[in-house]
Amino acid sequence: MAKLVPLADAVAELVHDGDVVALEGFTHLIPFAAGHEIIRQGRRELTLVRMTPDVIYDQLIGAGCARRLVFSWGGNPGVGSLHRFRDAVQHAWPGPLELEEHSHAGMANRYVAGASGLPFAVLRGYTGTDLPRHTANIRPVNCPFTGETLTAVAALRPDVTVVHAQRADRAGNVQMWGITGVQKEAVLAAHRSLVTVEEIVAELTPVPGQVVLPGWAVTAVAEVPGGAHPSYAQGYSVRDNDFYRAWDAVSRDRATFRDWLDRHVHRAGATA
Amino acid sequence: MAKLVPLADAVAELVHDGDVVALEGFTHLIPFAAGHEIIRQGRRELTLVRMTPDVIYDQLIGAGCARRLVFSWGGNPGVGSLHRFRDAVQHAWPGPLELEEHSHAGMANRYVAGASGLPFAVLRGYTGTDLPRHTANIRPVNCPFTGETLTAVAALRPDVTVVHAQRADRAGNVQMWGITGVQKEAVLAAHRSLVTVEEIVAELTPVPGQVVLPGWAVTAVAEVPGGAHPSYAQGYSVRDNDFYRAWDAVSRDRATFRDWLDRHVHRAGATA
Amino acid sequence: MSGPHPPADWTADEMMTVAAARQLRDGTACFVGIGLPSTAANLARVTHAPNLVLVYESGCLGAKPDRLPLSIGDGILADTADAVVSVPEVFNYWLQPGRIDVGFLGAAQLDRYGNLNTTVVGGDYTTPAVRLPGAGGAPEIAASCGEVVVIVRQNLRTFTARVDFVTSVGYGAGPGDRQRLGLRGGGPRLVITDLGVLEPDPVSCELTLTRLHPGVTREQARAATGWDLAVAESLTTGDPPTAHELAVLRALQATTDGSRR
Amino acid sequence: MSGPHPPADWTADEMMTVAAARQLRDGTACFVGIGLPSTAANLARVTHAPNLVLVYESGCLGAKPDRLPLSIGDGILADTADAVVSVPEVFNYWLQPGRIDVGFLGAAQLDRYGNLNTTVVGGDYTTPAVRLPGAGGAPEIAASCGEVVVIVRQNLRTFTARVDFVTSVGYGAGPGDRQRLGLRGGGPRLVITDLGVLEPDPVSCELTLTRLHPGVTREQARAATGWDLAVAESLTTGDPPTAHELAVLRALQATTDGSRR
Repeated sequence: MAKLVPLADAVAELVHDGDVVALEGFTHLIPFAAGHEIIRQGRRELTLVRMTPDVIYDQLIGAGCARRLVFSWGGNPGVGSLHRFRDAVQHAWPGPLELEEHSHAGMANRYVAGASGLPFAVLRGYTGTDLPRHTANIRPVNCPFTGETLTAVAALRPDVTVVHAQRADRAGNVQMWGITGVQKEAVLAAHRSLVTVEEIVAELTPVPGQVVLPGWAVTAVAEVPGGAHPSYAQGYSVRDNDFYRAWDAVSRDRATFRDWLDRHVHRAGATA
Repeated sequence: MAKLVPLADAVAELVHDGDVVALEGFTHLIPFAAGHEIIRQGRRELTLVRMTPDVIYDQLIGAGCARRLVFSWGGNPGVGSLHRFRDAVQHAWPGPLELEEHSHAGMANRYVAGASGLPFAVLRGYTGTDLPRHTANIRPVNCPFTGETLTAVAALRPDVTVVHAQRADRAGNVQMWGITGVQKEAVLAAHRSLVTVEEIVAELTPVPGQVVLPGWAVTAVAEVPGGAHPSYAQGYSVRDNDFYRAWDAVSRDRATFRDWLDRHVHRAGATA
Repeated sequence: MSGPHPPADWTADEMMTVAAARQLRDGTACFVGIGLPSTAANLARVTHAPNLVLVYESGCLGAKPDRLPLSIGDGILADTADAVVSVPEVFNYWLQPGRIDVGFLGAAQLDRYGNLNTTVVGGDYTTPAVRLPGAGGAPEIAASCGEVVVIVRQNLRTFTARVDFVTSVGYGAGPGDRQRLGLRGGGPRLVITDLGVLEPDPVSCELTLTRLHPGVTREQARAATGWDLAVAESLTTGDPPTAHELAVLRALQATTDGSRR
Repeated sequence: MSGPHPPADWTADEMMTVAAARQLRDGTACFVGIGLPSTAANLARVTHAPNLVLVYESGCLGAKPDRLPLSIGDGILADTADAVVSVPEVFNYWLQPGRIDVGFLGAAQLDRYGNLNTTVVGGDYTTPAVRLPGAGGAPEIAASCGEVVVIVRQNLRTFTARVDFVTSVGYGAGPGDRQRLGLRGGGPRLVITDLGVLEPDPVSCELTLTRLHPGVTREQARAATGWDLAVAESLTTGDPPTAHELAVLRALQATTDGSRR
């Protein structure tokens, strides 16, 4: 049974310095508020994991929370590059950022293996690319029936996965819908999980396209209305496209970024 | 784009003597009408595949359509044994029935591998049981990262998969909901597929818990109202539990069974 | 049949079902087979374990039926579940990683190490005397759940020295076998029959009679066992079904019988 | 920039987008990256290919947006899709088995065999001059789709003799390489740029200039290519955008710009 707790308490209890942390989401339902709380609480040396690290990862990296990034596509969706991510990789600012890089198919299957309690997953992927040279987590595997060589990827098991969803009930059953990406797998692959939700309701009315995570498979739920802003929560809010475009300018310059962080994250409360 | 065709035409075109045929369903949405049409058209030497062969498989086996059965649990759900299945295995009536036997987890993953275009799937399963001794489709596989030994199962790729669903639209997009079992995987694993539906509608209104198969991933759709009877179609019909109980007596005796088959399948039209 | 002669107001099957239900702890997740396990699990949920999470292999997680489901794919399971997932998902994401606390299984045969057979009896595999339904979810339920509870009627057909086919592994050939096989779940913790309750010896892993149902003697239990049955020194006699347990069980069964019409 | 000087009534990017859209056949399934591929695919769907099936890696199968999606996870994709599936499913059940006819990709660098780089440019891998977004879905799209269409602006930065990193394989080092690697899809069929269209030579697999956009010369194309560009003997000049194509494209972009507010 998931605990219902305030966001600050959940982050304090579940996210530790040095942890492997996945804040998942595929453009939709990005857990921005939880990411900001991680920044506010000054977590350090995190291994950040995500298929599509975007603006919240740019912020976490720029704020100095991360030592390592495991990912498959890092960008500002619909806008362009992540300047804090690039600055960290190209100029080690505010510190060096180690990368482990995959394809989407590989990352998705690494979560699937983690969620399935298996040490690896098999796919047709990476073959002929330069990606396998740079990580030990991609290896060939032979089919025991046909002898064919396929690709194995190592299971991904975050210490903690954080996602945002539309709703939960008081037992911590979580309901999300729309584009739900790899969130179920990321939660089930993790040792601990935190779900921020738009609202906690008495009963979860079924919705087409819903994914429901039973409360007994989730560690903690925090009610954070608007917790996905500037991304969106289908049925609750629309994407703040202006924010994503404005981020390009804010994030290009270190001082402008620090000022933004100071004003919009550090000085804001846990509901920002 | 799936073709919309009458059931008899679809079976004539898609199901051939000697084919590997999966009529899938997990108690719910069992494609009985399609099975009856296969019997009526006198198909022979089929390899029948199904996780849970039940009464329709008892009928297909008793009618002499099958040479081989690939399965994980064969019974009359909620009632007991399948007497035609037992008679075929124990007394080779009406002919010998070769068995290939798995666990549910193994069968489900064999379909997953088939649907995924992979030659095998990996699971924690079968270990220590007598099941692997009797088929070449279960073998050990080592994790290329940890060295751990796991179990591999060979992909299952039926020549044709048949399922029943609630609805389709005119483009052959198929919508089903409730317990949808392994139907999506069974359809995607197959070279050809036939979906019988309760009704064809102008537009598929979204329903909670729905699984939608796009029309371009389905070969043919046939409108067969009540095509799952005596099983049920959630939202359309309830299970005819009396039929399942009555089947126990009907199927115990070869003559009684043949008489039933004659009256209820052979002499009935394609909509029975 | 060598079963006990029950007092007039409850049957041996009712006693067995009640004893099984009592073993399910509130708040745990239980992977439930249809038949006796499903009846006992639903009885537990309606009596002492309202937060028992029932997981059915048809993909229904957290089903809360108000009558007994007639099959593993009964629509009432989907209607009342917290989530309905695909069959591959229920095995891969929910059972395999060890998320389920208790696996609740029946069997046609069982041996002294709790190995189960639901495949074939007599003859050989290709020409058996009796062809049973087969494995279903049992091999992986037995392998991966935190612990396994078996519910089975006790007689010389079911309690055999050697199962004709190992469909699901209990303790294999004895201590250390589960570890050697790499099975992650704990194995059979309890076997509940119409005569009493058996538990594995902590050292030898051999099933040992630890409790008798009211009115049953140890001699009856030994006579119904196809091997030299070990009996615990601390053998006790369990409590009979309470009036409440019986009333709830019978009401569940009555609504089910009603829904069959 | 070495781009062409377009006639006043359409831009080189518009020509490129229109040329790309024209290559998508009605009724096929197309795996669409965001940006130029998405614009071209939606233009095709609204003009000559109403039954073009757009598949987005966010899990949207058969999306039919009435404006251009602002990202791969735009809600309009889910709202208008025939089915929304999980990200593992879109890669494992839909892309990997070869169900998608056309993969539509962009790139930061491309070489004469159509190998693509979207990872790093300059320096070495750990200390690159420019860190790009990375692979995303591209390696497996390039491997598994029936064929690949690449849309990329042509200049000396993008058209390089050797890509700094092979993110997605085209024809590898030449003929037979895809087969040797076990890649099941057909590889790049077309590269569409702001200058013209390139196709692989059927024997050498080398990208060959087969068509120029109106107003572009072969010398401009060769000057914008970082290797000695092969030019087809049958080099043709494509048709300019029609008034209808331009009107639809601009309307799509206008509604998109409107929805950004």
